[in-house]
Amino acid sequence: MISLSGVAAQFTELALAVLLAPLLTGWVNQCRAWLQNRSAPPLLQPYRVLNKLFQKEVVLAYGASPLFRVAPYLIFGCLCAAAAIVPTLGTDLPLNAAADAIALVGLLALARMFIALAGMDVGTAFGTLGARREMLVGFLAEPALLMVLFTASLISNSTSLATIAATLAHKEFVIHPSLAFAGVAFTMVSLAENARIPVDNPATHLELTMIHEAMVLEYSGRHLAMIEWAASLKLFVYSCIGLVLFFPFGIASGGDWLGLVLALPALLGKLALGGALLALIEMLSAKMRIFRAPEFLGTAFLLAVLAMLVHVLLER
Amino acid sequence: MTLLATPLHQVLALACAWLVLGALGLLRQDSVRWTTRILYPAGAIVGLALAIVALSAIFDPAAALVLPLGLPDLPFHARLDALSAFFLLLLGAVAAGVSVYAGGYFRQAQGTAPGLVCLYFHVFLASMALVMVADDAYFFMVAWETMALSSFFLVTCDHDQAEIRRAGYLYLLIAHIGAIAILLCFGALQAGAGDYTFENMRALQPTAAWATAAFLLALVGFGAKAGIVPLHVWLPEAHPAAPSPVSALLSAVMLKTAIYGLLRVTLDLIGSPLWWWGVVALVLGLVSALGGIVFAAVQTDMKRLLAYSSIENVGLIFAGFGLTLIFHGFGKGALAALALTATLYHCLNHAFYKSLLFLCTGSVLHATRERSLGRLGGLIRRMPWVAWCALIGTIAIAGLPPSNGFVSEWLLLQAFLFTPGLPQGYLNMLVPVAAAAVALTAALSGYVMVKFFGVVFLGQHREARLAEAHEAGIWERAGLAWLAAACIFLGLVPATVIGLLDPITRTLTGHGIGNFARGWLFLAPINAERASYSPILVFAVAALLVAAAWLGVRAFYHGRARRAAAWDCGFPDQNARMQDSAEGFGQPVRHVFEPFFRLEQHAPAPDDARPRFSESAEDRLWYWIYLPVARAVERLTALVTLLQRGRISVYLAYSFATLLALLLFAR
Amino acid sequence: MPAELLLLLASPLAGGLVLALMGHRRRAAEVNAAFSTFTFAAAAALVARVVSEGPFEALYRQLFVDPLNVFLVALTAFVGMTTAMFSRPYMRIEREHGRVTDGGMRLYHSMYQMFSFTMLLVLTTNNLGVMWVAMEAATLTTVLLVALYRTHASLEAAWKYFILCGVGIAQALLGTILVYFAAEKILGAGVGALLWTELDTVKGRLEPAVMSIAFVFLLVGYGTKVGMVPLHNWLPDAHAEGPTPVSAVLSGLLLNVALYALIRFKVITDGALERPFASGLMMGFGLLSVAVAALFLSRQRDIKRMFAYSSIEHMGLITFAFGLGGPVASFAGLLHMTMHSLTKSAIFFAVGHATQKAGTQLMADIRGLIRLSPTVGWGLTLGTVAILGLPPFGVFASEFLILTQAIAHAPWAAPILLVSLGISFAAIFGKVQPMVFGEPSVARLRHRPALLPVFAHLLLVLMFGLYMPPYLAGWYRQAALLIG
Amino acid sequence: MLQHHGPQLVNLLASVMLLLAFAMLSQRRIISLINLFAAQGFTLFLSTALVAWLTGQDHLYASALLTLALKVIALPWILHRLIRRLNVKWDVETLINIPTTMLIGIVLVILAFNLALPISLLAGTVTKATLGIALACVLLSFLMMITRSKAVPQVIGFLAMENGLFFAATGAVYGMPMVIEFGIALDVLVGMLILGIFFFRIRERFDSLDTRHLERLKEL
Repeated sequence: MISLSGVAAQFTELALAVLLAPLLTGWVNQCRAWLQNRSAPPLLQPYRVLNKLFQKEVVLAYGASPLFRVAPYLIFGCLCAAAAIVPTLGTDLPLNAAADAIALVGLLALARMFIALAGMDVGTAFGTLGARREMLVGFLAEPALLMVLFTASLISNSTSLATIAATLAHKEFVIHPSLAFAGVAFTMVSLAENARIPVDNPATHLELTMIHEAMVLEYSGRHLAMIEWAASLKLFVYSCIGLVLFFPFGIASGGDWLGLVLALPALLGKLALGGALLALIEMLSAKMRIFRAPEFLGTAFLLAVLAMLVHVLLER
Repeated sequence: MTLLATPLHQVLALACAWLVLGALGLLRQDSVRWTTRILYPAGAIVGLALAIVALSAIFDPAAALVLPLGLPDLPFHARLDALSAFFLLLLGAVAAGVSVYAGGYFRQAQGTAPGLVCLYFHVFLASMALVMVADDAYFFMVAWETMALSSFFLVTCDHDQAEIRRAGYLYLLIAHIGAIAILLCFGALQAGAGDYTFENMRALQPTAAWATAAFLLALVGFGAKAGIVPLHVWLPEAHPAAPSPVSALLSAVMLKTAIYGLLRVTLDLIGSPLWWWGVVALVLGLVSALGGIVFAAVQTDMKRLLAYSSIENVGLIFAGFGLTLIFHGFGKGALAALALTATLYHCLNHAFYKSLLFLCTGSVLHATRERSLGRLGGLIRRMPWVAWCALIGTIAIAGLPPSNGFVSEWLLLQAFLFTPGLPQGYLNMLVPVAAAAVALTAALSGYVMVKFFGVVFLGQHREARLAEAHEAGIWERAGLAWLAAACIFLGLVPATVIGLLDPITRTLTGHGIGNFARGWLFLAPINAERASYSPILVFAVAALLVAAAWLGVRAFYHGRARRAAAWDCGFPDQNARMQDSAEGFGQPVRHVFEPFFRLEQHAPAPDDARPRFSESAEDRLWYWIYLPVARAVERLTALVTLLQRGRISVYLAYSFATLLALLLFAR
Repeated sequence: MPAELLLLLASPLAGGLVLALMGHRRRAAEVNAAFSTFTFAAAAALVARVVSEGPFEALYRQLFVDPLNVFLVALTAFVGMTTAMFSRPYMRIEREHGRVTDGGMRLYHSMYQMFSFTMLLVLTTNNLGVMWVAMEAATLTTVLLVALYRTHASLEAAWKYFILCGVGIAQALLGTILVYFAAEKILGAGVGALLWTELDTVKGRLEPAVMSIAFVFLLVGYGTKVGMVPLHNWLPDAHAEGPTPVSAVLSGLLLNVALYALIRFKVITDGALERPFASGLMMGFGLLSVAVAALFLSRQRDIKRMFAYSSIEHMGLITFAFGLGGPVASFAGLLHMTMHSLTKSAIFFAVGHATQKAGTQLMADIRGLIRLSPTVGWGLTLGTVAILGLPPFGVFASEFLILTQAIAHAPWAAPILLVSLGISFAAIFGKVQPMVFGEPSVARLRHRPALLPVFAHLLLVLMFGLYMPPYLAGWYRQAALLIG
Repeated sequence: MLQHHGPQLVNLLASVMLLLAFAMLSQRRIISLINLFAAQGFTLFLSTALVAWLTGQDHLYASALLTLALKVIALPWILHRLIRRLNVKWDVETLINIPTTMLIGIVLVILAFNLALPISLLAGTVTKATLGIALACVLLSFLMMITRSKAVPQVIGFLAMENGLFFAATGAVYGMPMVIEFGIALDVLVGMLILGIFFFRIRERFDSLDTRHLERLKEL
């Protein structure tokens, strides 16, 4: 039942994700700069950084093991696979049957594990420090994300993302209070996972406060490029998940080419709006001490479980 | 040869083969060559044969047999049905890998003579096989406690160290208490009617009260052997004390015999479980899972870390088992089949990846003579083969996508998602919390395994002499490769494996989920729209993308690289002590889950010449359950000694008083 | 009078007299072993005869052999033989260490044979009066053996043993008199009224009031000899202070013989009274013995004392089994009696050598036996594992039957039994494990220990655990039916 | 006359037995304790002979002669020789004072009587009333053993108990069959010899016969 439009949608989505991810990061940085009323770096700055890094020669530490060299590609591969799964343009993607929401969370967790292991490989103080904090954030955020996805799957009583998107987008409009709780929890989780302000500052140079940056200190050249690209891809994937769960309007239903064509501008608009919103949230909050992060993520986890309870109570 | 006609005969013959191998070990006790070159590989072949026989027997109907041994009016009954065949398959496959590994591992001298260790090893395997085919209470108990006894001797292999003796004693004591509970459970099941064969127990329809008593006793008895929370204290002591191949067998297969026993008693002998039993098992399972993994995170000894992680996995299995009972209690056969499949699949997976990880620690222990995480590190450069197998094991145990751990976790979470349909009010509320706990446990196991792999294999050598650590021998690598391959195979083709589990769920819960799977590629237990997962496709897509990225970068840009000192933000003198130690990596979990532990910190005094900081996280249960019970028995015995104070006139008075009492009252 | 029975009784008697003369010679131990072996041969022949031809009476109906007592005769003779073999090297070592004088050796050998004669007489006699006299004689023969070492403790143990058992046996005499009184009303005066076979046939018509009081006296009397709890105080001292072969024989055989006597009376009393008065009392005392003895175990520091308490516990379990009644429970009781005798004597043999090596009976000073001498170490380990009722061994088979019968017929008793067995497991294993494993702390003895008997016993117990030959099972079942 | 007053005479002798049992219970000096034991033996001999004469049971004569030989002549003689050899001249120490012992004794006698009542109603023998007294003698001597701390009084209590048992035997069943009487007598004699040996060993070990030294074997 793999339709031509499905295959087309799948490839365009993947290409879109890989190519537009740095753009989204650039856009968010621009919005932040404007909000801090300083002059913003050009929109395509991330592409230039990537191109510069790809040119540079890679410098490896003496203790680095083959895992260190393979990790960036593995991380990038996992995140691309995750991006391929999330339905941004159309819902009848060939990969729907291959993986569902739990597999998506699994892939993200796999990416996190590899980056943590890579961080620990060279054996520097900051590498292991970053890895430990990343796993701390990881083991609190991942269950919260899973609970958010469960709430959605309970509503559409299926865990495959396409069916979730279809029920939320194409069925008649119903206000789901559980989704409200899930939405708040999801934003907190995505802030933590993408190393945004309240948990970790992407632009910081103070190693002791870093989480994501501390692990990749030892990378250089093309490996660092892949890691950076993967990080922006991760932000892109998270925003697409947010769109699928909370603003699925505009995603084409199965088989109609016109819907696909119209879905592209809708996606770009929503992403722009999302990016601006993200920058706004970052401006309004300050970075927390690392041991406040568990409480932050604990509340997210609680809200997600509350969402499921609310669903079971009210919407059953 | 009619003797080997039916699979049941073959299984018994193979078990006897193991016993013979064990006895052969006694012939030349002190020759390492005789045991490691000939007996252990032969044991591996027997294990493989057992797996093949079991595989073919899963689809056959149940076959029963009466052996000439045993008590005059209760001879040994043996029976091979789908459930026993599955667990025999698990035993055979894991035993094959571990025996091959043991062939290489036991080259180095253990505390006791190699011949004796070979004897205990093979008696242990044979008794586990017999537990699976036992069909009456006496044969089951004989096989069960022979398993406990032989594993006790294995655990106390090098009994020179005092804590190994203590661990052995604690292990056998709790095993014996468990066996007593199991004996009472069989007594309750038999309820005074007919003999003690399982056939008779199946025919009897026990009243709700007797059935509940039997279930709770079985839960205590088999829970003691499985390592469920209140009775788990022996597990983190016994597994590290045993040599690594034995710890692998203990964790991988012996814990599963307890699960087999519980399934046999609850779903087969009692037959009609009540739904609230499931809630008890679910709660116990989740508490063990969370408690186990939280304690695993703070361990500083790698084998204790894996032992606590075994408690976590057993907890997850108990949660799955609890769900099966809940669904079965409410008459939802299809959902019970799904939950049971998840439980059995997790048993299979845990058997493989836990034994793989224990064998890896065995190789590390052999190479470095060091077990504490604080003195390891950077072994991936010295022992690449062991490191990569450990990486496969780490991904599997953390439940990440391409691995088999993920498939069973996926099935378990799917089963959780169906529960809101249950009529019971509170149950719908309880289950989202349970799903959250399972998700948290899975994430935490990721954390623990990153700590395990990172501290042992990555980073710099924390001890100088780690530099000359040697790679594992041929035999050890063969064992590791076999188990890693099994993990990958189970991860990539779950649909065929579920086809294997189908006859079991059909016999135990009357339903099966095998036929919904759309071909071998996709795993869609209930229906495709609801949830489907195809590991091969996900693995292929990811691999494709990684290859594309790698080739793309090489093509458009270049692949040059050069070596230099680690950057580390410019700090010049970088040494191994600046890495995270095991306590350090466990510190966030100690901080977040502070109430779980009983912390003792030793901070150095300000003027201390050699400041040493140490922190120990102990299990609260020791201070809440075990020490009070020990003190109570102590006081009771002190009371009783008043009877024997040495004065002869007092003794005469006892005799006189007894005489008068009997004369007056016993009319 | 059939030849086997005559030889069975004559051989130990003759042995006793011969050894009284030459007991201190160098070859005395071999002569002692020879007499015991000859007794065992006679016992085996007697067994063959009874199994083929059934029960029979002899010596003007004063002696009587049926499946119940012939099995105990065979057991007594067998363990007597193996103990004699074990005592050969053991006593020679004791003599070299100067703990036993020449006179002591003579006393030991002659009293050993006289002791087995008295036990065999109790088992084979049909006359309850003679049974009492033989039981009293058994006490007399062993009291001097207990005091053989002339140490302070052995003197005290012997004195307590004599006084307590003397008083106990006196009560049993009063019980026997009352039984004779009740029987005389129906069978008329004369020796006939004291014959068990007569009493067994006419037990329905005996006077219930008299029989219940008689059984009380008999229970207190013979119960003291069995070591039931309120009356057990002499047992740990006597079994711990005497030489090890004596402890083995006391623990292994004398307790069984006393319980056999009690069972004979229980059969008659239960016949006389409708309600299970005797069974109920035996169940109560049995349970009390198991529970209290289990609690004593963890306080012990002397290994022979600990295993003496373990004997009290097992005898309590057997009494409970006979108290339960019914063919299966009695079968289990008889099986447990055999298993306990074989295993406990094997343990005492191993303990004997272990204490000789260490020169002390305190468990804290004996370490690393397996490392020092594997035979002694493994003998003690396997013996302890067997006595604790771990399955591959026969003790588990009988305990399994007793416990399952208890669950079926007296469910309230099962948890108490199981908890006590659990506590005793924890205590005994906790103390024996450090003795056997770990670094050796004792000197190595010059000549090799003769531990053939230990492994012979344990092999038999292992065989019973896995496979019970049908004719043996049939034999036990016949005996169980007799007990009813 | 003897024929007619026989039963009263038997009861008289039984009450003398009880009186002697109480006397032994309250006796302080060891020598007189042995003499009282001998007197009790003699009373037993008289009673057995009388019953033999009254009922014409000739085997009872043999039993009476056996009692005379053993319990009136042999044992007291052995005890006196032992006392002289051990030069034991002190008086008897008791664990609880005499008055309370007597009180307990009275309670025991009452208990023995109504215990033996149902049995004596059934007894066909002329001496059925004495069964209660015999049981009382046994219990009193048991009490004496408990309350005495010295070894010799304990043994005398044990022998007094044997007397009580023999008296019960004649009372209930006109004595046990002869072979058993001889067996019991032999046991008592051998028992006395062994106890003698023990006296010497305890004396040489502790140079005192107080059982309070024999208290080392206990559980801590």
